[in-house]
Amino acid sequence: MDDLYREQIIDRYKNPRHRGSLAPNDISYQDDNPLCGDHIQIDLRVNSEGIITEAAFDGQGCSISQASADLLIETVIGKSLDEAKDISKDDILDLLGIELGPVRLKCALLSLKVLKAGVYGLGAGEASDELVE
Amino acid sequence: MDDLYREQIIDRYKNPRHRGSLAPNDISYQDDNPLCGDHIQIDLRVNSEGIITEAAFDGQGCSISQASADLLIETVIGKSLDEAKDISKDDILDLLGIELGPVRLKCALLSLKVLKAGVYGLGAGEASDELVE
Amino acid sequence: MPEPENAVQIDVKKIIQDFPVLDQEVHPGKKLIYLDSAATSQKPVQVTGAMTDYYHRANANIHRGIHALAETATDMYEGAREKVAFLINAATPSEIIYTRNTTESINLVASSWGRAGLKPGDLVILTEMEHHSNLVPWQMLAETIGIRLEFIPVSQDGLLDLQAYQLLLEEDPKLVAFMHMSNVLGTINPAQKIIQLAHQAGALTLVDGAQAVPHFPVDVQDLDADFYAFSSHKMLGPTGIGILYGKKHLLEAMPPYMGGGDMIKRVKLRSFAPNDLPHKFEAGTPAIAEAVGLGAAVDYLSAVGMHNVAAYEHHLTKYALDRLAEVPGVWVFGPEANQKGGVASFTFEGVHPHDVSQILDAEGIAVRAGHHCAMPLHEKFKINATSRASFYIYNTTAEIDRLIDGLYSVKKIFG
Amino acid sequence: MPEPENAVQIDVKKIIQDFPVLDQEVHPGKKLIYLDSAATSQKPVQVTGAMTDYYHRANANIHRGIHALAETATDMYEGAREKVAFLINAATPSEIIYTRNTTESINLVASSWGRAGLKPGDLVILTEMEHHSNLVPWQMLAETIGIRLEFIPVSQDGLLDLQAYQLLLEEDPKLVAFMHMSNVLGTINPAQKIIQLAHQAGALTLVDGAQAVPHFPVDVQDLDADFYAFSSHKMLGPTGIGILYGKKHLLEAMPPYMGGGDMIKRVKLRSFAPNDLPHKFEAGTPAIAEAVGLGAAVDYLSAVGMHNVAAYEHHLTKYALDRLAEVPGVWVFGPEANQKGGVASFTFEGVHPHDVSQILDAEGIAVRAGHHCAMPLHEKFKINATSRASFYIYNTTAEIDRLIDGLYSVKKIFG
Ligand SMILES: Cc1ncc(COP(=O)(O)O)c(C=O)c1O
Ligand SMILES: Cc1ncc(COP(=O)(O)O)c(C=O)c1O
Repeated sequence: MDDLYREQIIDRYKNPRHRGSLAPNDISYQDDNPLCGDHIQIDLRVNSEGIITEAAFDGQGCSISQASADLLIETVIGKSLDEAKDISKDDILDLLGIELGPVRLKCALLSLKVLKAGVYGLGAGEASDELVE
Repeated sequence: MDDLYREQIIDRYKNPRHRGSLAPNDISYQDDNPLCGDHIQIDLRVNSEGIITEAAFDGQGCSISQASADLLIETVIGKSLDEAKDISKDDILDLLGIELGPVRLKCALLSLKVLKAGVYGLGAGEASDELVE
Repeated sequence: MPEPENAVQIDVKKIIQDFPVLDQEVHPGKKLIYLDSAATSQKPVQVTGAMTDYYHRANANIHRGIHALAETATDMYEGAREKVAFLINAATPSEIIYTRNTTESINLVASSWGRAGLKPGDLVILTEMEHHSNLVPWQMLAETIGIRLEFIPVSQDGLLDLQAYQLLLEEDPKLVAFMHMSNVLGTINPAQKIIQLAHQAGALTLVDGAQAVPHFPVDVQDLDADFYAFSSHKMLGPTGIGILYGKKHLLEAMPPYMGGGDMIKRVKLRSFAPNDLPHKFEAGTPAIAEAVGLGAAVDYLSAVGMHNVAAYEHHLTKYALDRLAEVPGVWVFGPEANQKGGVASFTFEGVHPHDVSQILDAEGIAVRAGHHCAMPLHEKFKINATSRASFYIYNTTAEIDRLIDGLYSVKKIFG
Repeated sequence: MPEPENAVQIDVKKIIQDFPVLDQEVHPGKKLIYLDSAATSQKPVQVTGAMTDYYHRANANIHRGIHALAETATDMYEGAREKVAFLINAATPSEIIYTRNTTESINLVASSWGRAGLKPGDLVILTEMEHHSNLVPWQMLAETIGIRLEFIPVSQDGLLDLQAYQLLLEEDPKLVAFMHMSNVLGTINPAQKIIQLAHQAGALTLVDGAQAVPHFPVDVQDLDADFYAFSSHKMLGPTGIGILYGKKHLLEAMPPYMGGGDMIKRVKLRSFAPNDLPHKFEAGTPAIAEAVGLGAAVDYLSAVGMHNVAAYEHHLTKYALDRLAEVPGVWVFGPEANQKGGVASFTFEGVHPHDVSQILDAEGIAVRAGHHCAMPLHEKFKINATSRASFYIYNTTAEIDRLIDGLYSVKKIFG
């Protein structure tokens, strides 16, 4: 793991900018990664034009899962729901700026999976890995 | 396969000395090797002292199964039932005078299995490989 | 006169050099002629090398590891799955389940799909030419849940009776399970047609492709097969790994087969949630090195080209059938060369197949003798056993000439 | 001060040279330190060499072949079975069934013995520390035939509660299935005692020996185990093959597991007669090369001596536990060194095990992070995951020192 990027991740992990919850909210979704217990909840406020005006995440887990959630929230604020649907796996990897093996990839993509499941209006437990492939 | 012994086996196979059946008889048993269809039946006449006075085999199959049956019958005539029980796998291999792989070994030992099952008075289908181990 | 070997696009001399096992004398002065590839194929150094390299460089348990070796091992294991998917044109790699062999692939379907989906009296159609591995699992199911089995008859020349098949299809079958190519007769069955008719009758299909995938191009989507089973060890790959292809929606609907690590998402003391495909069906530490070796075998076959493999074997088979026809007392089973793959099973008048095999072995020629795991087929033809010569890309017409010479010496000895 | 490595009868330096995989840098300048042998062990050249040699010299399908290669292959395959039988002191090699892995061994018993012998409501006793492979097969049976599961509790220090066990035994259990050694806690359970009590209560026993056979002497007759399962890949052998030991009379009474070639004596279209042991449970072409490799692994372990393996690992474990205790924030699960094998699972305050593993990996140190296929045990301890370092005969105390250094750098980064 490159030290430079590791610093960014550790920093986001220790000092998240967007940790918290929103109540009331327009969209809220949560899921976890059973393999390691990573857990992410994302709350969104969306205006009448479908723009995400406010967003926050909460959860626990490894530095990759928490830092990528924090970075994702930062990106998504100000975007439309349609734009949020377009965020890809590669976008997340670009945000993190590191190469990841298959196990850590799941950590990194958990927040995106939660975001998309929320935006698509899926029910609890319906989020699937296919959302982020 | 050594040519010398092969000749003996082919000769016994083509010109068996003890092929046939005995009726009436005191002991008769038959079994087959499902893997290749070898079939052997052995008939014995036994006198009051438990000595095998006459013996014959019938059947079909490969040269090893038929030749070893013919050789076994030759050996067993004049022996007591107890002596017949003592005939071992190695005795058969000595009679044949060749080395055999695991598959052909089953061919070679089929007649001994039939003989022993008959001598021990087993029922049809009760002959097991353990008789000749 | 043999057709020249270079009539087909394959460099046999070069191929042979990749198979060290072929370069040996099995008896003093008797060079090995291996004509038993239908039982198991030989392996090129590319395959054994890939496995050794895996063990010497990357060996680790897969999927849950974060360290470098575990990630390399996982990539290699899943990479091989993609290669297999590409070879048979599966829609996605998650339709490729690793098993131990063809036999386990079929048992998996019988046990998981069968127990969940079949009711007493339900009909499964098989054929009279099936290998035991596509008979016994269904017999076991007939015993435990009372399904009904019917069989497509085989004609004297070794072909399936498709008229009888169509009559059977009227009895509302749930599954038609049949071999793509017979390991005894060599018959290449009209799989696409059989599947199409089955689907019209509302039945699913399972194809035993153990003798097909190694020897000619197979496209599961083109065939529209629902399940397709084959073995690595018959296609230049290692022992210990087989493949079950299944259509995704079918595999998804099926209950797990074995329980354990990796096939689960969550486990509590009294319950579990199964994992996604393909992992749902791969319980415990899988055959990792074997998957890597299988991947290398697929690479090897792809480099030769499956069309070239098929063409070359056809050339060998035609030559072998012509030459076997010369030997008095030899009777070859199955159809003629253009309906058949590289297998010639035969009887030799007055000589038991064991003796044929033994005498050929003394000449260094490896052929198989027995019922080749198709007892009912042999019974149908009223024989106990046959001798079988089978061919692959490392065989030559010169070797077939030696086989014929060997058969003449059998004749001399038993004549 | 570490005890000198030569306090035990084992030449580690020489052993390390047999494992080419260990001689690599996984990242520039970072030599591999492999502390993940509980997931899978590395393989010595003697094992990879035996398999390559098999493929390059003897490869053929077994049992039914008459030609020279088939006979050699059969001898090698069956010879390995004898070695395994000898290693665990089975009464006869036919009590040794080859499977794919521990998981399949347990599924075989659950499916064959379980479906035939268990009725709704019948009790199977497991433990809270079981690996998923000894939980899920029984859960599946609970679902399909309605057996009842109860669990021997695990104490805070990672030991089985034998008093609770004795109470459970009063409920007329049919089977007690438990692990010989825990892959998370390292706990070596009192197998002989557990079995003896089970037998007194009229229950059979199944032992998951995946972590036992590789690491210390196991004598199934001395234990009086009814079934005993383990995997080749954890004991220096190849992937793709596992072992089920079963008492002969039990195996003989069980119905077949999978149907197909080799597990039968005779097959007709609608019925079959199963083969004798061990073949009855080995359907289809088995993992032949893998059996050969397993045989070589048994030879290797026997040459080192299982008592020496155990003593050396004890030495490493003691050293590791002592040193881990020095690191602030590290908490090791399980009992102390004299009740435990070469496994140290730990948490690191404030740092997720994934991050621990990743940072160690950057230093070339391979440890595993996760639930190690024991989710219920982790739930019991109210954690999601642990980091696990596990040891084998090719590890050294110097490597453990590097692990400790690595943990200090984790502390620095996340501190
Ligand atoms: C205690 C225990 N049981 C069972 C298993 C499963 O072994 P395998 O994956 O080889 O089936 C393992 C290894 O992961 C284990 O450690
Ligand atoms: C047509 C056919 N089906 C199934 C099998 C069984 O394959 P395996 O033994 O690899 O399970 C074979 C090979 O023996 C075969 O030829």
